[in-house]
Amino acid sequence: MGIYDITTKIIKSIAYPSEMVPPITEEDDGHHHFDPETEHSSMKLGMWLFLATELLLFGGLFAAYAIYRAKYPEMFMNGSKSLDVVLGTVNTVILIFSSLTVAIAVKAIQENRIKLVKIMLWITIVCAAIFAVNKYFEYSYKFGKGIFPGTDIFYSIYFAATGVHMLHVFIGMAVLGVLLNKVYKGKYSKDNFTAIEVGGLYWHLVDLIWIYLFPLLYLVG
Amino acid sequence: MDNHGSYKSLINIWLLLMFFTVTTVGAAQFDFGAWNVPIALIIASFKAGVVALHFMHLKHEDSMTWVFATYPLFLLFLLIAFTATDMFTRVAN
Amino acid sequence: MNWLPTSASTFAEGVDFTLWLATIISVISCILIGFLLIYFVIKYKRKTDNDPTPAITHDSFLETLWTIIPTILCIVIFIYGYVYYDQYTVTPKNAVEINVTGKRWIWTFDYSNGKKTLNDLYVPINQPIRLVMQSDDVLHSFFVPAFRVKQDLMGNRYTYINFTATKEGVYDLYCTEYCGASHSNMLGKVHVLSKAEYALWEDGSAKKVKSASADIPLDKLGEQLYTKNGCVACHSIDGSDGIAPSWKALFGAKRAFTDGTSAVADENYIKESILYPTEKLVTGYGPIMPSYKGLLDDKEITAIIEYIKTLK
Amino acid sequence: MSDTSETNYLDNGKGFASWFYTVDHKRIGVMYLIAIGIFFIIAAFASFLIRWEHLTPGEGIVSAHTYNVLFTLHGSMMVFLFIVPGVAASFGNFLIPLMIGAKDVIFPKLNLYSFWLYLLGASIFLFALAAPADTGWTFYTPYSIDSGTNVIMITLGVFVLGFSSILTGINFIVTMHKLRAPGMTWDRLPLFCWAAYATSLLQVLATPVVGITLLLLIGERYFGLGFFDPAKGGDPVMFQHFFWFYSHPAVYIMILPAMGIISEVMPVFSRKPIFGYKAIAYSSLAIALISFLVWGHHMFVSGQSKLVNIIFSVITFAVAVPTAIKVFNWLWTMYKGSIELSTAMLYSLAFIFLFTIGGLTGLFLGALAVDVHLHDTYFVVAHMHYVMIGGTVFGFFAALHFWYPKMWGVMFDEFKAKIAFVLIFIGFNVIFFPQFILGTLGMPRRYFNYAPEFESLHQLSTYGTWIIGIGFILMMYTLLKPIPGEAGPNPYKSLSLEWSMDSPPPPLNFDKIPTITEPVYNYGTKIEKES
Repeated sequence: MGIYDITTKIIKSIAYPSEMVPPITEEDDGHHHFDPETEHSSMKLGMWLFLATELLLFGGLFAAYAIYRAKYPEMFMNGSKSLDVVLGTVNTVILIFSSLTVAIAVKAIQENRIKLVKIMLWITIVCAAIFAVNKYFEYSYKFGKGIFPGTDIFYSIYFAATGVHMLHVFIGMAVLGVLLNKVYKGKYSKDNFTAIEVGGLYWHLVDLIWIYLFPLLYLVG
Repeated sequence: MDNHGSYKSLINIWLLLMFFTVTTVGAAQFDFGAWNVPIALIIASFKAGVVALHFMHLKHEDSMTWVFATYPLFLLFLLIAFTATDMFTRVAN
Repeated sequence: MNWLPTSASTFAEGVDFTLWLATIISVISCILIGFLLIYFVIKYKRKTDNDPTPAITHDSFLETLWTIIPTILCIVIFIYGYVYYDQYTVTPKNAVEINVTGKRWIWTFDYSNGKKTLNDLYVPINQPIRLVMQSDDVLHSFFVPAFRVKQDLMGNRYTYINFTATKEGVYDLYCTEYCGASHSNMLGKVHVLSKAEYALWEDGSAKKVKSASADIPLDKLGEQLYTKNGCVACHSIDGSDGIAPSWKALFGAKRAFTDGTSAVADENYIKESILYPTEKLVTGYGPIMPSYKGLLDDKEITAIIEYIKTLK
Repeated sequence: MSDTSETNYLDNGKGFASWFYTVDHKRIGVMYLIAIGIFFIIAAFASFLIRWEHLTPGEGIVSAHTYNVLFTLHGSMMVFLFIVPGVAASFGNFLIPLMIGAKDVIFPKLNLYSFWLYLLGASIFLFALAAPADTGWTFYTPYSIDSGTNVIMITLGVFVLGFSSILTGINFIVTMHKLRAPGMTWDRLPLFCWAAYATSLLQVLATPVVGITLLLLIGERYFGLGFFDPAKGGDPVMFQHFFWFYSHPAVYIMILPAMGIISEVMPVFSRKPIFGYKAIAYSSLAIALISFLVWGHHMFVSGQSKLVNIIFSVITFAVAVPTAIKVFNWLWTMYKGSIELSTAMLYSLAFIFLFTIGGLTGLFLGALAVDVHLHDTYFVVAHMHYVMIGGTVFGFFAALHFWYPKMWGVMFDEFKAKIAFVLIFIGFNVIFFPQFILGTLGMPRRYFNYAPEFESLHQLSTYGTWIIGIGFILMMYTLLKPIPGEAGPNPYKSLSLEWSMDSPPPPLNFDKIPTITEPVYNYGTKIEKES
């Protein structure tokens, strides 16, 4: 078989390993079917644990913010004044709205309203894209004015915090994209909606972090 | 299973969040001096609480999820408290 | 075989006492646990495959006993540790201040009377000293085992050590915070002098103290300066490349500099490189050498040049 | 026994794909075991070279820079590739589902992805060997910022490894909450599971902080962020606070699984229920919770304020008490028992004795005045190795020998294993006990060149590495070459759940999930129980 088949086989085996795994016993294809209730509650407990780690990841940045704000108050004042509050507020509104649409999507899937789920997920992803574009403008505006991550401690925190948050927005968009793809394939319904709820939890966390980042960076100048 | 509340309640919560966003931006216009940060943090915590309880259904979760949701906040407080006390009690001995 | 360095400062007695206290507690506990381990293994050796064994699951008296006793021992060790640390960190009123600067692999001491020494700290006996320390680049740590004192140096603020030397002598000074390639060569000596000797040293007539070096040949003196003044930390004498150019076969060789010019390494070039190191930088090396202006007088510089001449 | 298990997990599918893509927790546990074994050997060889270099004061077999690279490699590879993922991931993966009566962990695919992340992190680590870092495993700034070596690659590797250990921790916590067999209440859970639960808590809650710290360090080197660089207004002590906020819980991540193993081995070979089950279980949790409060005792002399030094010193002594309770409980399990000195038991007894020395020397370093003298000297090196080798590695070896028949279905040669134990025990003490004295004499740590008066102690210490080296090779030989013949399902007659099925367990552990009725360590005759 030609080189093309081998490479697709390898890529396919890495991307979708379960097909490659020889079924261990007849009825089970690699993942174990517990009763749906345990599956649902354990997925959510696992996700909340993961959210705890994300919270502590950003916790490091909030701790750095707290210490260096107390150490260099006036640097943080001027730095915060130089940020564009209007763009920040617009971004906050967009993110909170996307949080609403995800919550509606989670509710809709439990009532089997697949069409509503698709619309809501699309809106969320579009909002995330707009947030990213706003961020891009904000960054390029700053780079244009010669402000870079290294200029001073405030801008280091600003770029570090919003940069890591931006990374999480992209991860959130990817997660929601995969969910949307599977909704189109009809994988989720009234009795199999855990994945969407867990994806929603992740997106709410991304929004939650921004709710704290926005006032601390933009407003307390 | 946990299909609580209605679409209307979700929209109300969103409006409440919008209201808080407006208040926090409004509060930033006046200079409360040293109180700026605490006010901003209180409003942000309100918003975060609302999102966590309603959008993330924390209200209907069992106690174990509550523990794993709130314990990291205590650890974060520990990290900031000890590092800050160290930073600001370094008297020249 | 003594397991503690000579105790030569007021703080040292406190540290030694707490160290002895903790050692005794540890040795007794280890003997107790070791004995119990062996005793149980021997006494309750398995005889048959199913010996009758009691199903004891807990015994509240024993458990409270071995909770309270370790707690008490911990409190005792903590209190002694805290009390002596508290005394150590309070600055005595009449303390003499000496500025210490740690720079990659060299200690520099600036005294209140304007004198400046390299890698050698001169301290009068029974006089409270307060070291005000700062580092020029990475973290270092000032450690004199004989005084039992240690404190990190960092770039953004001063750190302090208070000690009072109680025994005359020359004691080792180490850097204990990892600071790069020659971390283990960042050594120094602390000279505790009697009041009279210190007065002699202090009024600038350092020659008398170093009188011993007046009559030895110049290149031998140069060799001593090579190790004492920190040149060993960067310049090798066996030709091996390191942080700075090697001194082997340096004299008379042609040197190319970063600014494109080049020159023969004669007495003037070496003298200028000692006093103003960043003037002529040999290509491939960074400007990290500190200036020795005011630290080495002319006689010492000529001694170093003589020593370099001997390195063929 | 069970009908569906005519094959066992080892020969249930041959070839690379069946191992690399398996979601069977037992196979993943075995793969972790092999991976951490390889990295243990590489890092141990690095320490072998370090000790060889110290035979003579000046330049021995390596140059100063290579020496710095060697101790950085030894430290970071041992910590991040062997001991932190080590016992918890290898034996935790293999044993937890068996002990709590579950078919597999709750998220089998996530388990496999954690192992892949571990391999990814390990490969990034090996790429970093191109221009290996010489900053020490703690990456203290500002040296780690302007060191010309490849610090970004190694910190990236550590970040990915941290991510893998977070996912393993989440997996175990949810498994132990959701998949316990009916009747297996929390106070009937084996103590190894309690220890693994506390370890997973620490892995989940502490690792993210080192994740962000290393990201900021990469930001420092790449973008010049300036948080930890004094030249830009930052504070290096901040880096130390963030780093040790993870690294002290990491020290308990290392020791807790080994404590779990000892709590499993002692009752089996004394034929007596563990003494003070509740005390040991709750002290595991207590250690996990208090460990977040004590990180400052690594920074007594690094410019921390006096008030915070005192607070950290007090809480450090508070952590010593639960550890002492555990040691006495293990000791008292042997009282009036019927003790069989198998190799696993020998390693456990050695664990108790050596870990006591390690713990007590921790009290030295906790007392403020003594720590000023002993910080960053060889005393710390000796204390650290007594706790990590005397503790975790001896516990790990005890586990290797105790569950050997269960994992592989065959037995090893008991006599050769005991000789290896004796060599390793003697070698270990010959290496590290002289280092206590080196430390009190004031010999600083990470010194390539040392003063001549320390030479005799260093030479004695190096002879120790040769003894332990021989002992270790002998142990590997005996474990890799089992004696012929099947080992029965329960050679040591343990009552724990993992011994209730065939020796190499069937792929799906139990065909019918058992219900648990009586307490877990139910050794000893009933008569005594009523009294």
